[in-house]
Amino acid sequence: MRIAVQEAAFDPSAELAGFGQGRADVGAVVSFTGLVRDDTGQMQALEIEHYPGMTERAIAALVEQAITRWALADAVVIHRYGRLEIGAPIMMVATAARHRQAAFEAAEFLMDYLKSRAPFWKKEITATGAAWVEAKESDEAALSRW
Amino acid sequence: MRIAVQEAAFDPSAELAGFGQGRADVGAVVSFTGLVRDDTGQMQALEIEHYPGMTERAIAALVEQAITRWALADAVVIHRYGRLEIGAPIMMVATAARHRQAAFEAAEFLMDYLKSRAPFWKKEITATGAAWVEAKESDEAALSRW
Amino acid sequence: MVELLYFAWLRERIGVPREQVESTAATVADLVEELKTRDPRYAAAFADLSAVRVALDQDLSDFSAPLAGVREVAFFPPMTGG
Amino acid sequence: MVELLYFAWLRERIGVPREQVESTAATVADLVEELKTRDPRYAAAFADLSAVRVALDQDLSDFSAPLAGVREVAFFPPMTGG
Repeated sequence: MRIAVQEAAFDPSAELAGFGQGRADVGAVVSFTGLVRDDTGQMQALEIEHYPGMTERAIAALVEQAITRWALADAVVIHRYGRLEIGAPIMMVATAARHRQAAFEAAEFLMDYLKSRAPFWKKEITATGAAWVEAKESDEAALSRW
Repeated sequence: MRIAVQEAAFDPSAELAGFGQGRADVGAVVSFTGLVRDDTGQMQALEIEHYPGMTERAIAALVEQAITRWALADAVVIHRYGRLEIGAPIMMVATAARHRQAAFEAAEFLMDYLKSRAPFWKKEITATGAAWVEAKESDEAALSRW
Repeated sequence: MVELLYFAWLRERIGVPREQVESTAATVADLVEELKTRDPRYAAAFADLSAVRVALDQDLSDFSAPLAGVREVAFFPPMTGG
Repeated sequence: MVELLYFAWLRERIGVPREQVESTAATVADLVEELKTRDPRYAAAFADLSAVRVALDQDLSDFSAPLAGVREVAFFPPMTGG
């Protein structure tokens, strides 16, 4: 298990090197990477604020829950804060399980909870100003399936 | 888009290097890797037979379908055949999309169809013999959700 | 002349991966019946057709499909990819 | 003495990321009412409580929660991680 909350850029593919491999009890690895998107063509960067201390606690609690519920063999969560360029990875999760359904479900569970329950706040920076990203009702609603 | 049907081993993390990154229209990348599992402790290897020609056609048709249905920005499918060691990657899919739900759904769709509609057959090799893996009803049933 | 391909345990039961046959069978089902009369190996391989899938010229098909114009017929068990 | 933390637009409206306050408020809701009477900045920040979340000692909580024994109270908008 590996959890990292960091300002530095990271390479999702490098983080996955060897993950879940070479053992008899893992049949499925799922990874998700979130990247900085620009739907308007106006964005210069994304700024992410977080709550040091609580962030790590909240993520660790989520990962423990996922490991128990889906009997994961391994799990990774990496999440950046600070200033991020368009197209850069924001965060990733990876899960290793016996079967594909467990690996997929655990990854989606982690994503849904990281969206709405980990203390991060995104701000879109444009040439003319900056705007906090509003939480989506659909993200809150997504939690009800778990 | 990249499709490979190959005997050679591959490194899922290396295949993901840069995938979906550095562009404004991708917010989500999902990858799935299937690995050789041994539930009995008796397996020596997995042997995979395939139907050269049809395999590539069937996978290409699936990937085209996924790209259209989920407006994917990019997709990868790699699938091995031949003799594979315990713990080795068998296959992977990766999807890049604007939003996480599309990336997850497209990856699960590809997996469900590769399981039951791509012409591969698995055989488990043990010290005392070999047995063809039987198709699971649950894998066939999984197709009904798409 | 049509090319027949067999995979997995169908290949093992029939004993060859592929063969060319002359047949005037109208459908896949007719072809299977014809093969079953030729040799016990085919009767064994095609004993339970619910466990057999067929592809015509590399597209999944079914036993009622016509064979006119088909060059390659493949028989195999349910697929276990992924 | 309790430590108050503010994040995102709550931090911007109140003008500081953190501060220590003396308060005898029994609950989070009482504390918020007290702050709103102190300065218009708080009134602006806490105008719509449906858009404000609270954590007590780094655990998500709610406005009816008691403050007894709590050392760190954080206010912030709905989270937008992932």
